[in-house]
Amino acid sequence: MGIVETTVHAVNPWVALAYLVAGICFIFALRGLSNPESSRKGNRFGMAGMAIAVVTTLVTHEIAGIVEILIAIAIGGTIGLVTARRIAMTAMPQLVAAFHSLVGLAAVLVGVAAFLNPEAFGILGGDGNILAVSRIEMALGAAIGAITFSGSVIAFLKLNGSMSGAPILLPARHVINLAVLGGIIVLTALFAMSGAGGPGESPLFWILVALAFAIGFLLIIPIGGADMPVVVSMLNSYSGWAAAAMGFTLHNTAMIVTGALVGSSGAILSYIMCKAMNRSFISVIAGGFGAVAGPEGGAVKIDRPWKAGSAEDAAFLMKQAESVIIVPGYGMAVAQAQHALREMADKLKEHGVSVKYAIHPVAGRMPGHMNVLLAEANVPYDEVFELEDINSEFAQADIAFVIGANDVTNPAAKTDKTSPIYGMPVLDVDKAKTVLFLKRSMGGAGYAGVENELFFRDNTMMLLADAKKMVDGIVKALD
Amino acid sequence: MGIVETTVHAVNPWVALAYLVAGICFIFALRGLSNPESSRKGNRFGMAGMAIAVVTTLVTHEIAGIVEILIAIAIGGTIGLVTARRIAMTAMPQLVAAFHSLVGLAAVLVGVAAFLNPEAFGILGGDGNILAVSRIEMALGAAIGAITFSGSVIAFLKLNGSMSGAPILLPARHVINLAVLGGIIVLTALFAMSGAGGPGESPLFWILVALAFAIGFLLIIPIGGADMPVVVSMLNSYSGWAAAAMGFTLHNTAMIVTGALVGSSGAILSYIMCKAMNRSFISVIAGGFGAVAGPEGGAVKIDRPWKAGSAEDAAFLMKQAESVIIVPGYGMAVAQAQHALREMADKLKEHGVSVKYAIHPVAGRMPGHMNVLLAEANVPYDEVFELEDINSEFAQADIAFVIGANDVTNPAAKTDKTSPIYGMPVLDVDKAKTVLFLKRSMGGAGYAGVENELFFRDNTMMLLADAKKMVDGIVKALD
Amino acid sequence: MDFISILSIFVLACFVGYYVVWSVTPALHTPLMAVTNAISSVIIVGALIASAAAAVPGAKWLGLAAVVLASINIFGGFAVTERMLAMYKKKERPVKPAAPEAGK
Amino acid sequence: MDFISILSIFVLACFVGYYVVWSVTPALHTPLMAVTNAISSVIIVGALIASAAAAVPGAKWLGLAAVVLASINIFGGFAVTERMLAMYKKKERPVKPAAPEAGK
Ligand SMILES: NC(=O)c1ccc[n+]([C@@H]2O[C@H](COP(=O)([O-])OP(=O)(O)OC[C@H]3O[C@@H](n4cnc5c(N)ncnc54)[C@H](OP(=O)(O)O)[C@@H]3O)[C@@H](O)[C@H]2O)c1
Ligand SMILES: NC(=O)c1ccc[n+]([C@@H]2O[C@H](COP(=O)([O-])OP(=O)(O)OC[C@H]3O[C@@H](n4cnc5c(N)ncnc54)[C@H](OP(=O)(O)O)[C@@H]3O)[C@@H](O)[C@H]2O)c1
Repeated sequence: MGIVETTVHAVNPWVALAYLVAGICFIFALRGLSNPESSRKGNRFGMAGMAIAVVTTLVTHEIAGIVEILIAIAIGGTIGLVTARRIAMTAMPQLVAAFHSLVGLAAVLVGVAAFLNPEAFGILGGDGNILAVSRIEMALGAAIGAITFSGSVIAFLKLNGSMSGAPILLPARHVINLAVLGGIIVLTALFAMSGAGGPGESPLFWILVALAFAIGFLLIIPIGGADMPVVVSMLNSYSGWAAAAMGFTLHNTAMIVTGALVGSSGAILSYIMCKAMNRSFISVIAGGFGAVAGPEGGAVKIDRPWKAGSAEDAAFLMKQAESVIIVPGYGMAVAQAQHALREMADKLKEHGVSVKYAIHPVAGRMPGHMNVLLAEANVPYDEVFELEDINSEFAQADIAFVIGANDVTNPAAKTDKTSPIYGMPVLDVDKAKTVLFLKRSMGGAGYAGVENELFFRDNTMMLLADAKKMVDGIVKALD
Repeated sequence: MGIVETTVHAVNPWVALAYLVAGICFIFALRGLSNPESSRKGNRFGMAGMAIAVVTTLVTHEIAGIVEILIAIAIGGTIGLVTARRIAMTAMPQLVAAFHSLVGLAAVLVGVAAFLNPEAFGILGGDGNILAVSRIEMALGAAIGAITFSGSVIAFLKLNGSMSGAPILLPARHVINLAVLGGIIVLTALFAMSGAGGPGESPLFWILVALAFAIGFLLIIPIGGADMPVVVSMLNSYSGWAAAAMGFTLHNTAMIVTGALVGSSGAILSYIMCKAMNRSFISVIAGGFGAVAGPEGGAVKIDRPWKAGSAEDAAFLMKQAESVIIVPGYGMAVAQAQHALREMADKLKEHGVSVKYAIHPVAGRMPGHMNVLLAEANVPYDEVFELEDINSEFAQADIAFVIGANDVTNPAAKTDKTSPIYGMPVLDVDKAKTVLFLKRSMGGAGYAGVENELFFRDNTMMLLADAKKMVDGIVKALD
Repeated sequence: MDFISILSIFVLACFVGYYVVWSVTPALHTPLMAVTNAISSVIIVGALIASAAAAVPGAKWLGLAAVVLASINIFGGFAVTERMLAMYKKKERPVKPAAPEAGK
Repeated sequence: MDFISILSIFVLACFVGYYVVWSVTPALHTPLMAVTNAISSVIIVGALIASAAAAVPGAKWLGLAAVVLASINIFGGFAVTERMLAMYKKKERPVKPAAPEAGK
């Protein structure tokens, strides 16, 4: 029956057509994101594609218990919808990592299910053994899924603050990692070639999956919290390729197309982030970044002079200004200050001040993080500019208002060759006439743990407080 | 054997892989053109792809006479290489149209050959008749090829000046065209369903091809010369889809991918041109544009005052200027003035004048026409700007030097709602402090046959002469 | 579908993925991550196949568990994307609540 | 290859074509026309098949004629593209023949 079913797959053109249509819907889903206006239509396409894929699968397979399946979908759907509705926008990075671990786990479960019941998947050879090529695809799929799962769990914990963002460096970790990776590859090969190829027969498969879970943890714990977004993207990419591998097994166009899309998306986002941080992908994966400088970096500098200001000072300065450029960063997300910020901007506009927002590609903790938060606070997206579009305007700006950003404004990236962030493109905040720098303490450095020269400049005024409280104060003072 | 051969196609994965690789090479060929630096590498990819496709075809088919084939390739190759080497860059539009007609004719010949010897193409059904679906594909391929051929021949003649560019309007042409088109569709259907489906059997096929040749002529002769590039692109697109159709018949990935690439390319270029002319595609195809205004448009205005200048005047003015923007158009191509122009620019730069080139998307007679000519004259491509990148600079420029351009500078497109070119984006030449307008006569209008208000403005100086002679004069005066 | 067809589809899909993702505006990179999360749950197809077959109960229950997980992702991913995208707005030009310069 | 595989390949190739052509810089639109001309001559595959088979002489000669035409296009198209592309040059910054302002 296994063989027969694959043949059915290949022969019925309508089923193949439906999966193709689903794949095309997914393409349109991503295509819509080229523009905020078309994006919602794109998302609908994505939903339609998923519906087509699910319905097609259900109607073309004999189903033993449709009720159980519907219950399963209902349970999952409810959890998903409730989470999606309740989650704070500032918690997006964690949410993506968490969702991610679920995809990984689902992939593992599907791989294991295929291993136990290969007949249903049409991958049973004539001799009662699972086809060798399918064994490879299955093993790879399950292993990638397991790595995605355990890696994403760690990423979630670090991003959520449930676990210290500092890298945990095991001795000889590179050796251990390479050994485990090698082990997985060898096991996959052995599994593919082993005589014991019947359903659920070979213990190799189980060892393989267990090792993959382990390597997921081992690979990710040495990576610092600031590099987590790169890791999440990378895992995203992997899960895409895993889906594609399964698509090869099932001859399913929707899965292949999705796999290629998700795989590319993750890879490209990782690339964009690495480029914006001026780091190599390898150095991110090797881990250990942000390990040392953090704690000691802050304590030393307090003996240098710096100017402090109050909310009233800030309000006074900005009211006088002609143009203000707001530079938000991770601190704004932590303090949930985006709504207050938007109020402040409105007040400034009433005073005739021109207000713009400048977003660094890696401000915050995930690509586009600041844009989402500003959008949540109803900031029109045409007031929000990318680094390359606005960087030349700082020289003409009266005030750069830095709220919870740090690394992405650090002039050391341009001048100090010894700095770990040297070469990273930064916002030219220092060229503005006056810099208002909002953070909680002189001590805390940014995620990269690097000292920021900007604090001690003549034209910088430090506003030390929680971002939300400070901005609320400014709004009051502007009245 | 026919059936067997298709099966062989489907089964041998290496052959399919080779064609896939060829297709990917073609993708890279076009991808290279995103940047002048990568473009030559792209072209090599294209050659490699073609070599792979040809060699794969030769080694996987039993060949009766390889010598004849090699001779055929040698003859064609020689003609092609010699033409490519000898042709003047200014004759590119004609050359493309001419090459185009050859593809069309080749498609017709292949279609006819498949009709006569379907066995070789593996499209013979078990009953000794050509498969119905293949008959449709064959008929469509041959018909599109024939339209491409005759259409391109007319386009060639019009672009080459061997035939008047004025549209030739038959009475009731829309009725005739629709009737002929309908006839082709009906014939295709009849041919597909007819009992007489053996090789070379049905006379319907021949009638079909003859009609297609006819409609190619009929469709294109009413279209004015200025619209020819749109038509050439459109035919290009069609020939792509024809190649794709043949790819479906032969299960050939290379042909399918190429068809999609060429089809998209033609369609997108047509779209870009129509948009740059602010015309609808339908109105281009309906024909008749540029019919009336041309001859009479010129004669009326000579009684209005205008300023004339000599080469010396122009040289004097430009030497004093800080910035000159050169606006080339079709007249530069006619006069082959690009080399002299580059010399002039060099001289001006020696005098410390900043020189830039502004290219309208439909300047000249094909997309990118001016860019090629300037490149030929060794103008660095980073001095050459597209309309949207430079249009705002005219307001600051001292001199706009319009050489053989007309329609693309006509301010009527911005102001005069009754003008046929109203709404077409134009270069804001009129905002420059002084306009030097180089053409041969006050009478001759541009291709759209529309009067240009610019001639009579206070800040315009007309330089009436052949472009090459005038520019040579300016160069001499600059010494 | 033979292997080469699938490979061709995969290769071309990679090209499409490359272009389509690069064309996403950076402002929408967070929704991009959320929506790729949702669509990568197309793996639910495999989960459904596993849970549809009754022959091996172990596989069936694993399949159902995978269906639950994938559904969380699908519904959660699309819903959270929808929620985010709904927030992106252009400047409302016609009805300005308070004209600049005109305030207190 | 079944029809749906081919259709899938075709559809995805159309997406690729769309993106790849839009990414061509306008300055290279003329070479684009020339090179699409050249690659559309991949129809030579059909011409070769026709001229390879000796069974029907008429078809064979037509095939050979098509091979000639397609070859003109292939060689002519690639060569003319190569010739055009060779002309596109950047400003040569290091070796300037005469510095601006320094002339007579
Ligand atoms: N976005 C991405 O995709 C991505 C990806 C990978 C890595 N990263 C990394 O993440 C970092 C992002 O840079 P960033 O400039 O956005 O942030 P940052 O460098 O991490 O700095 C955050 C700043 O916010 C302040 N802060 C924290 N909580 C605050 C609160 N409640 N109120 C006010 N201020 C608060 C911090 O100082 P106090 O503690 O003194 O308040 C600190 O100065 C970069 O190092 C980047 O490389 C980002
Ligand atoms: N590029 C494309 O892809 C494309 C596509 C479709 C349509 N078109 C159409 O083609 C036209 C292109 O506009 P254009 O501004 O480049 O050209 P144009 O409007 O056709 O004007 C050409 C100008 O050059 C002058 N000229 C001709 N030969 C000359 C010579 N030997 N020396 C000096 N001057 C000479 C003509 O005036 P005299 O006769 O008085 O010298 C005329 O003023 C537009 O109407 C456009 O819509 C272009």
